[in-house]
Amino acid sequence: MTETLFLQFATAILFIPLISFLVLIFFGKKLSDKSAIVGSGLIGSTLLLSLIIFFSKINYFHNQTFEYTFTWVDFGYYDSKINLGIMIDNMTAIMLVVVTLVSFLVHLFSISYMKGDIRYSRYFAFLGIFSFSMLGIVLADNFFMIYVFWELVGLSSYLLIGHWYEKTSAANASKKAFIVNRVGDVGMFTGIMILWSTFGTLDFEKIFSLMSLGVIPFESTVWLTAAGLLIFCGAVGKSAQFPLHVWLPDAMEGPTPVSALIHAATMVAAGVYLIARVFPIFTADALIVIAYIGAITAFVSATIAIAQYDIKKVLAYSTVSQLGYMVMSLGVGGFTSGFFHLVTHAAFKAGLFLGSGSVIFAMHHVLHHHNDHHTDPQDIRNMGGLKNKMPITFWTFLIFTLAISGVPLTSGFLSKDDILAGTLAFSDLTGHTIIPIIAFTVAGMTAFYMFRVLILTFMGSHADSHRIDGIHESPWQMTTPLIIFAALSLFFFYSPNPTNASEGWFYSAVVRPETAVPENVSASSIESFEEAVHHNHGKAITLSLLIAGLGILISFATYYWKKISADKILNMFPKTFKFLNMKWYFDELYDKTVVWFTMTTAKVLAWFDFKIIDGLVNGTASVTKSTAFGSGKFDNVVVDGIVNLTAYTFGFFGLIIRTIQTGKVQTYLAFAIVGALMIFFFFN
Amino acid sequence: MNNNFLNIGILTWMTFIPVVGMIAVLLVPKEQKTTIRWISLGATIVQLIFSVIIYTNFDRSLAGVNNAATMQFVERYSWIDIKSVEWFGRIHIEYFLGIDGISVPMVLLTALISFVAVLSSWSIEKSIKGYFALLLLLDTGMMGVFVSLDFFLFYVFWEIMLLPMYFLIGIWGGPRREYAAIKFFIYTLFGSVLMLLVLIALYFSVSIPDASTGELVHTFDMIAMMNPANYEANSLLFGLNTSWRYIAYVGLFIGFAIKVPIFPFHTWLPDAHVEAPTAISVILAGVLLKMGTYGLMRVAMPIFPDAAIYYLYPLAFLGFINIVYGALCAMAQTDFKKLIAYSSVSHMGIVLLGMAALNTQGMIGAMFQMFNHGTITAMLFLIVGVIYDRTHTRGLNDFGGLMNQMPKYSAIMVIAFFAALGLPGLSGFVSEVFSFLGAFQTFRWITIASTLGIVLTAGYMLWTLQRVFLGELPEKWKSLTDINNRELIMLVPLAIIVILLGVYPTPILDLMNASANELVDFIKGENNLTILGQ
Amino acid sequence: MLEQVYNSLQFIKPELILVGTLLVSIIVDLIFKNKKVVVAFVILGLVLSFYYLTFLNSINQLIFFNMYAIDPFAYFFKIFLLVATIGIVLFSVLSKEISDLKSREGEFYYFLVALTIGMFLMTSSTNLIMMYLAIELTSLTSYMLAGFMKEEKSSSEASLKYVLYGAFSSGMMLYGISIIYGLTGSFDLLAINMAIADGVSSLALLISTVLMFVGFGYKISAVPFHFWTPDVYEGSPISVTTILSVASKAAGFSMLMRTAKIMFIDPYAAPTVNDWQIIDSVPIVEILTILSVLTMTLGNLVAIWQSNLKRLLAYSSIAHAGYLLLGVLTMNNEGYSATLIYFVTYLFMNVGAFLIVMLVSNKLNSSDIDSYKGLGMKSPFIGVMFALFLISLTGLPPTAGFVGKLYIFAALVNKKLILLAVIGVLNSVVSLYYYVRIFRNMFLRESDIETPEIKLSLAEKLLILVFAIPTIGLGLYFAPLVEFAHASVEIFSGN
Amino acid sequence: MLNLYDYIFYFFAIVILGSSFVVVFSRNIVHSAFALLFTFFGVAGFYVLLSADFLAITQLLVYVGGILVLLLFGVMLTNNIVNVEIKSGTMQTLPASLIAALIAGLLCGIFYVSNWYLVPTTPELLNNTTAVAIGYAFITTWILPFEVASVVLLVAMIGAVIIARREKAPEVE
Amino acid sequence: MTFTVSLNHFIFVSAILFSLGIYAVLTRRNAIMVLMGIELILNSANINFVAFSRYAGMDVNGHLAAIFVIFLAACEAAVALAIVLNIYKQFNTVNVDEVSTMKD
Repeated sequence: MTETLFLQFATAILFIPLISFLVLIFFGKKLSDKSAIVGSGLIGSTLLLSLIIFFSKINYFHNQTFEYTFTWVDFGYYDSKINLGIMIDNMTAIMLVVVTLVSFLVHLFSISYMKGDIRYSRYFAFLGIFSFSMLGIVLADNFFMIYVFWELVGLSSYLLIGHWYEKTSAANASKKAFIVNRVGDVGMFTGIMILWSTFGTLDFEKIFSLMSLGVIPFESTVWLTAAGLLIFCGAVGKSAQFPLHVWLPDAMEGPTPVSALIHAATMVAAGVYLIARVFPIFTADALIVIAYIGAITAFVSATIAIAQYDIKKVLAYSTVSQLGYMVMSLGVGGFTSGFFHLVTHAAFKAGLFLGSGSVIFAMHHVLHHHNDHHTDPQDIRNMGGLKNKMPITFWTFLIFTLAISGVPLTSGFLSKDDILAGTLAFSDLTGHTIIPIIAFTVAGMTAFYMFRVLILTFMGSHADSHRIDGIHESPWQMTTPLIIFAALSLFFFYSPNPTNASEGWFYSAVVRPETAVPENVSASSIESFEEAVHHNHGKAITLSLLIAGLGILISFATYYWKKISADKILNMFPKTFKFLNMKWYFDELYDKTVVWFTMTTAKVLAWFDFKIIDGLVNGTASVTKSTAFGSGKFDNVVVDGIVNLTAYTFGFFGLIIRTIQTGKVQTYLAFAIVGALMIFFFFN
Repeated sequence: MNNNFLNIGILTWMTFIPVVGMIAVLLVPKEQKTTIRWISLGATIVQLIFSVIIYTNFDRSLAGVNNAATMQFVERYSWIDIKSVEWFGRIHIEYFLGIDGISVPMVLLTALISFVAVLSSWSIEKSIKGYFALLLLLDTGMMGVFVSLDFFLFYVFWEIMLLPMYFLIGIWGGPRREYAAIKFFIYTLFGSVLMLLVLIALYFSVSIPDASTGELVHTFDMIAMMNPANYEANSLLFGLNTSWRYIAYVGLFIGFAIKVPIFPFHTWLPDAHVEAPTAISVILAGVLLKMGTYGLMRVAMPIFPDAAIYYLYPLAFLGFINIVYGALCAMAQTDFKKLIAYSSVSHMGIVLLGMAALNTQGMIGAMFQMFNHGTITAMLFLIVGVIYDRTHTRGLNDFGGLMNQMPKYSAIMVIAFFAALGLPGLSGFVSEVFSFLGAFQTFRWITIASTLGIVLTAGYMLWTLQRVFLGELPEKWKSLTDINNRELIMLVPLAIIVILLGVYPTPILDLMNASANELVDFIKGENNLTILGQ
Repeated sequence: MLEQVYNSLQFIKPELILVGTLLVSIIVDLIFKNKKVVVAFVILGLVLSFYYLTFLNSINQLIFFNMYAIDPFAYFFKIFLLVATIGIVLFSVLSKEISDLKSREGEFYYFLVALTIGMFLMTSSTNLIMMYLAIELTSLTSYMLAGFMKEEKSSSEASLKYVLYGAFSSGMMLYGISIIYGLTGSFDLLAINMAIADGVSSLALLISTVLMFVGFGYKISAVPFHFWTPDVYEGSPISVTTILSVASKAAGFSMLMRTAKIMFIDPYAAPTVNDWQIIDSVPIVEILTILSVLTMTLGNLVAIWQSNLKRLLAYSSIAHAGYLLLGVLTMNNEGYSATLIYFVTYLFMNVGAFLIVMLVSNKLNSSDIDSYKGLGMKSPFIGVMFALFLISLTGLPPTAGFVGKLYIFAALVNKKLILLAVIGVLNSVVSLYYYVRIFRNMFLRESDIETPEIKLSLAEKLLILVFAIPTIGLGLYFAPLVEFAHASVEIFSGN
Repeated sequence: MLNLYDYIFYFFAIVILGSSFVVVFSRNIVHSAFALLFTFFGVAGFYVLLSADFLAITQLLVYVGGILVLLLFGVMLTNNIVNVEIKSGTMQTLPASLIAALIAGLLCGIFYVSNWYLVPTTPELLNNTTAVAIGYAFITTWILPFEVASVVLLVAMIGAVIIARREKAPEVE
Repeated sequence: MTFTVSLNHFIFVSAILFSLGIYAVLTRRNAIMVLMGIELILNSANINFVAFSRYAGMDVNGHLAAIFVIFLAACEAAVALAIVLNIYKQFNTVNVDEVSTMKD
C-alpha cells in the first residue's frame, strides 16, 4: 500500500455508495428486487476496501496520516480559499470499517426485512446516500466538508425516517429530526464562522497548528470556548444530546434496520466522532460543559428508557444514554475510551436494533397472520417467551445486552469500564464528583432496563401465548448480521486482556491528541489524566461490576422472579412514572415553548405584515370607507384599485378638496380672493 | 472570436433581440398562436446562445467595476450630446454597454429565465399576441438594466420594465390582479423616482474632460461617477461623507430596496407573485428582484462608497430582518405561492447580509446567491405553476401525498425545496454559506442572529413539503397526471444547474471573482476605513 | 418717432399676417358656403406666419417704443403657439363637435386665429397695459370659443363661468397694475424694474404683485386661481379645451416668466450667467413655490376622483402647470429652459391625449372613463397610442414626458431645491395612479355593454401619429429640443 | 381749511360711494342699474377734478351712453316682463362682506402708508386740455395698443353677435 | 389726516369702490349684477390711474391706460352680455348659482 493507493481506495469508498444511490434512484424501478443485490454488493465492496485500509493502516502505517486536498473554491484574494479533502488516520480507518461494516450488514438484513415494500429500491438508494454522507464525515479533513456531509447525513436520515411517509407520524418524525438537527447544525455553522473569520481556513491541521501558535478567535479565550461549544452544538444535534435529544426516539418511525444503522451505530456516533476529531480546540471550560451535557443526557434518557414499553423506544433511549456516555467520556478527557465506546457500542447497539427488528419482523408476520391489527408488534408487554422460538435472535440479543450492561468478557465492559475510570479520574483532577456518580448510576440503570427488555421479550411465558403461535426464527439474511455483531461484541477483538482495554491495539491506534488551546485554558494534561485513570482503574472495575450486577439482579427480581412487583412501585409513584414515561415532557415543553413561540410569532408577523405594514400602505377598506362617506362610487374605486394608504390619504384629501369645486363660480371667486389674501398675509 | 455580429455588438444583440421578436410577434396575425409561441421561443433561444458565447468569451481575469478599460464587450456610442450654451456646460449621454463580473451572471440568468418563462407560458391562451410581445419587451428591459453602464440608459431600461409588468400581471393574472398590478407599479415607480433625483444630482456633480477638446462634460457615465476626482468642486455631491451624499445614497437605496424588496418595502411582492401568471412570477422572482441588489452593487455602493460604509450596519440589519421576518411570514402562509414569495424575501436578505459584509466571501456569496436564488425560485414557481395548472388551487392544505401520484414532479420539487433550504450539494447552500462566512467577519452578532433563518427556512420548507407531498393522497387528486415533457424541459436544466453549481460552483464563481474583489477593495479602499465590528 | 414705428413694422410680420388672415377669413367665410375653404385659408395664413417668423430667430430687440419685445424667448413661444394652433386646427377638422356647428364652423376657425394673435401679443408684450390688452384679447376669444356650441347647456355654462371668472381676474390684475403705476409712474417693465430696484413701498408692491398674480394664475390655472378650469374644460368643445390647456397656458406662462424675470431681477447686481439676483423686497420665488406645490398636489389629488376624462385631463393639466411652475421658480436660465422643454413635450402628449379622447367621444358620444372599458383590446391602435400619451404624461422613459420632467427636476436639484424636487417626483407617482385607471379600463376590464369597435380613418390615424412620433421620438433623442430651449431663454434686457 | 375744490371732491365721493352702495345692496336690479348711472357720473366728476377732461367725456360717452344702456338691455331681456319680480337674490353675504371689508381696510391702510411716485405739476399742465397729448400718444408711443384695440373690438363685436344671435332653425339635409 | 384733498383721498374712494365691486361680484346671484360689480372694479382702477397720473406730473400714460380700460370694459360687457343672453335662452335664468350642472 502506498499513500496514493490509500487515497484512491478512500475515494472509492466515498463514491461507491453515491454510485449506488444514483444507479438505484434512476434505474431502481427496472432493477426492482435486484436493487437490493446491487446496493449490498456495492457496499460490500466498500467494506472490503475499508478492511484493507484498516489493516494496512493499523499494521504498517501506524503513525502516518494520509491527506489529499484540493481547492474547491478560490476567492482569488489574500489566499482565501475553501478546500475539500480527505484524510486518513487511524481514527478514520477504524470509523471506515465501522460504518461500512454496519452499513453492509444492515443492507443484508434489509434484503428480507424490507421485502415487498413499495419503495424497495428507493430504500436501498437512500441507504446508499446515507453511507456516502457518513463516509464523507469520516474522511473529511476540514470543517467545511464535515459540515457539508453533516447536513447530507441529516438529509438521508430525513429521507429514511420518512420512508413510510404516508404515515403522518413518520412524516412528522422525519421533519422533526431534520429541524432539530438543523438547530444543532446552525450552532456548528456559527462555530465554523468563528473559525473561518479567525483563521481564514477551515482545514483541521492548519487550524490546529495556527491555534497552537497562539492564534485564537478574536483574541479572547471566551470566544475560543464559544467556538468549541458551538462546534459541539453540531454534535449535540446529531448525537441527540440533551437538550436536542428529542428527535431520536421519534426517528424510530423509520424502518428498524435504518434505526440500527443510522440511529444507533453511525450517524448518531458522528457527533462523538466530531468531538474527537476536533478535540484539540476544546478548552477546559468547553470540555466541562461537554462532560455535563453528556452526563445529563445519559441520566435523563436512562430514566426515560426504564419507563418505556416500546422495544425500539427503549433501545432508542438507551442509545441516547450511551451517546451521552461517550460525550461525557470525551468531555472528561477520556478521549480514547469515548471513541472506543463508540466502536463497541456500534456493534452491540446495531445488533440490538437488528435483534429487535428480527423480533418485530416476526411479531408483525405472526400478527398479520392472525389478522390482528390492534396489537402493537413493538410493545414488549405483548411479547415474552420468544427464547425458544427464536433462538439465534435470543442468544445474540443476550450477548448484546450483556455487552451494554458492561458484563466482563464483552467489549462493552472494556469500554464502559474505561469511561468510568475516566470519570473518576476527572473528579479527582477537577473535583466534579457528580460526574462519576451519574456515570455509575446510569451504568446500573442501563443494566436494569436492558435486562428488563430481554426478560420481558424472550423469557418467561406470555399470558396470551396463542397470539405468538407460529412465530419462528427470521431468515438467514437477518440472523447472519446478528451473529456477526454478537461476535464483535466480545472482548477479544479489541484487547487480549478482558479487564483492560489499554493493552489492545485500539489504545495504541487511537491516542488523545495534544490540545491546541493556550495553556491557561487547556484541560488537564494527558499524562496527569492517564495517571489518574490508572490510579482509579481498580476502583472503577469493582464499582462497575457491583453496580451492573445490582441492576441485573433487580431486573431479574422484578421481571423474572417477580419478587418485586413493578406494578406496585408504579402505583406508588404514578406521577414519577408518568413523568418518565412521557419522556420528562420534553416534547410537550418544546411544543409549548419553542414551537408555539415560533408559530405564534410567524402568525403574528404574518398578520402584522398583512395588516400593518401592508396596511400602512394599504389602509383598511373599512377605515377609509367610514371616513369617506361610503359613497357607492368610492367603494367602487377602492375595491377596484386604490391601493395604498398613501393613495387613500391622498385620495381622501383629494376628496375633501374637490368639495370646494361646487360648480358655483362665485364660490370659486371667493376662494381665489381668499387665496390671494392668504398669500399676501403669508408674506407680509 | 469576434464579438460583433453584422457589426453590431453582442450586448446590443442580447438586449434587442427580444424587441425584434416582439415586432415579429406583432406582425403575425393573432390566430397563428403556434407561430407566435415559436417566434418568442426563438428569440429567447437566440439570446441564450449569445449568452453562451458571452460565457465562453468572458475574460475571467478582468475586474471591471470602476474601470472602463477592464469592462468587456463594451459598446460605446454618443447618444445625446448637448453643447449649445456656455452657462449650461456640455452634457453627454452615451449608449454605453459593457459587462463585468457583477453583471455577467445576471446576464446569463436573464437569458436563461426568459427562455424558461417563454416555455412556461406555452399554455397561455388569452390574447397570446399581446402576452408574448409584452414578455419580450420585459426581457429587453431586464437585459438592458444589466448591461448598461450609463446611468441614464440604466434608468430608461429600468423604467421600461414597469409597464409590461403591469399589463402582464394585470391582464393575465389571478383574481386580484388589478390590485396586485397597480401596487407593483406604484411601489416601483415610487422607488425609481427617488433614483431619478439622485441620478440628476449625480449628473450635475460629475463632469469629465472631453477626450479631444478637454472641456468639462457632464456625463451619466457610471464609471466616471465612481471616481471622486470627477466631482466638481462645490457641486452637490462633492466630497466624501457629506450629508448630501448620505441622502443621495439613501434615495438610491430606497429605490433599489423596493425592488429587492427589503423590509418594510416588501408588501408588493406577495401580492404580485400570487396574482401573476406562472411565467411572470418566475421572471419576477428570478430576475426582477435581483435588479435591486444588482443596483446596490453596481450603482449605489461604488458611487457612494463613503455612504455605503456609513450605512453598512443598517444594511446588514435589514438583511437580518429580511431573513428572519421573511421566513417567519412564510411559515404562516397557507397559499403556496405566497409562501414562496416570502421565502424570496428571506433569501434576498442573505444577499443583503453578504453584501454588507463588504469582504470577498460575503460579496461573492451575495452575488452567487443572486444567481442561485434566481434559478431556485424560478423552479419553485414553476413547480407551483405546474400544480396550479392541474388543480387550480394553491392552498397548501388542499394537497397531500402527491409523492406517489407524481413521482417525477416530486423529485424535481424535492431538489428545489432542499436547494432553497440550503442543503449542501445544491447551489443555494454554497452562496448561503459564503454570505454568512463573509458577514460574520464584519457583523458578528447580526450574523449569528440571522442563522436563525436557516432553521426557520428548514422548518417551513419541510412543513410545506410534508403538506403537499407526504401523507395520504386526497381522493380528488387521484387522477392527477405527472409532469409532462415540456414542463420537464424547463425544469430539468434548472435542476441540473442547481446541482452542478452546488457541487462545483467555480464555473460561475470564477466569472465574478475578480470583480467582487475589486468591488470590495474599491469600496473599502476609497475611504481607508475601519469596518464596524472589527 | 414715426421712423421707429416704421422700423418696428418689419418685426411684426407674423402678427400682421395673422391679422390679415383674420380679416380675409371673415370675408371668405361670408362668401363661401363650404367652410373648409376657411380652414384652408386659416392654415395657409398660419403657415405663412410661421415662415416669416423663422426669419426672426436671432433678433433681440424692443420695438414700438419698448412696448413689444422681439427676442428668442418670444420666438420660441411663437413657434410653439403656431405649431399648437396648426395642430389644433387639423384636430378640429376631425372633430364632430366642430363640424356640427354648421354655419358657425368658419367663425370657429378665424377665432382660433384671433386667439393666436392674442397669445402672440402676450408672449411679446413688455408693457403692463399692452399685456392687459393681450390678455383681454385672448380671454374674450376664449370665452366665445368655450361657448361656441351654444345650443349645448354645458358649453354655455362653461362660457358664462369663464367670462365671469376671467373678467373678475383681469379686473383684479388691472387694479394691481394701477397700484404699480402709482408706485413707479410707469407701465414699462424695464422702467418698473429700475424703480423697484431703487426702492418702493414694499407693502403696496406686495399687494400689487399678488393682485397681478391673480391674473397670471387664472391664465395658467394655478391653484388657488384654477377653479374655472375643470368646469370650462369639461363644458367646452374638446378642441377648445385642448387649445386652452396647451396654447393659452403657454402664453400665460411666457408672460409670467417674462414679467418675473424683467420686473424682479436686480438690475444693479453683477451679471451672473445662471443665477439671477432677485430684488429683495418681493418674495416672488416664495409665491411661485407655494403656487407650484399647491397646484401640482391639488391637481393630482383631485384628478384621482374624476370619472370624466375631459375633467380628469383638466385636473391633470392643472398638475402639469404645477410642474411647469417648478421650472419657473428656480429663476435661472436652466429652470426657464426646463420649462420650455416641458412645454414642448407637454404639447405633444397632451394634445395627443385630448385627440384620442375626442375621437373616442366622436364615436361613443361619451368621455366617461367607464366607456373606455375594453377599448384597448377592441381597438388596439387607440389603446396603445393612448397608453403612450398617458405614460408620457406620467413621465416615464423613454417618452418625451420623461425628458420634460427630467429637466425640471434637474433644474431644481441643481439649485439645491431638493425638497421641492421630492414633492415633484412624489406627485408624479400619485399622478400615475389616475392615469393607470385609464389603462386599467382600457386593457384590464371587459366592457359591460356592447360598444362598437372604433374604426379610425387614415387621416385620424395619421394625426395621432403626428403627435405620437414626437412623444416617443423626443424621449429617445432630445438634444435639438434642449439646444433650442437653451438658446431661447435669453430675454431682452436680461443677461 | 376746506376750499371749493374739497367740497366738490366730497360731493362726488359721496355720490360715487352712495350710489355704488345702492348698486351693491339694492334688491331691485333696476334700481341698481340706475344707481350705477350716478356712480359713473361721480367718477366722471372725479376725472374733472383730476384735470382729465378728455377722460371725463369718454367716461360719460362710453359708460353712460354705452355700457349702462347695454346692461339695462340685458336686464330687460333677461327678465320676464310678465314677471313683476325683478329682484335678485344674494348669496354668501357674510363671507363676502368680511372679505370686502378686509380688502377695503387693507387697501386703505396700505395706501396710507405708501410713498407714491410723485412729480410736482405746473398749473399750465393742469389747465390745458389733455386731448392733444392723448391724441399724440395714440399715434406714436401707444400706436401698437391702439391698433390692437381695434382688433379686440372687431373680435368682440363679431363674437358678441355670434353668441347672441338667434340661430336659424336647423336645415334639413 | 388732513381734510384737504390730496392723492390719498382719491385712492381711498377707489379702494372702497373696489371692495364694493368685489362684494357685488361675490354676492349677487344675477349675472348682470355680477357684471355691474366688475364695472365697479374697473372704475375703481380707472380712478387710480387718473389720480396717480395727476400727481405724477400729469403723466398722459395714465390717461391712456384709463381709456383702454374703458374701451375694454365695453368689449367685455358686450361679450359677457351676449353670453348671459345665451344662458338665459338655455337655462331660462340668469342666476349664476343655478347655472351649475358641472361640478365635482
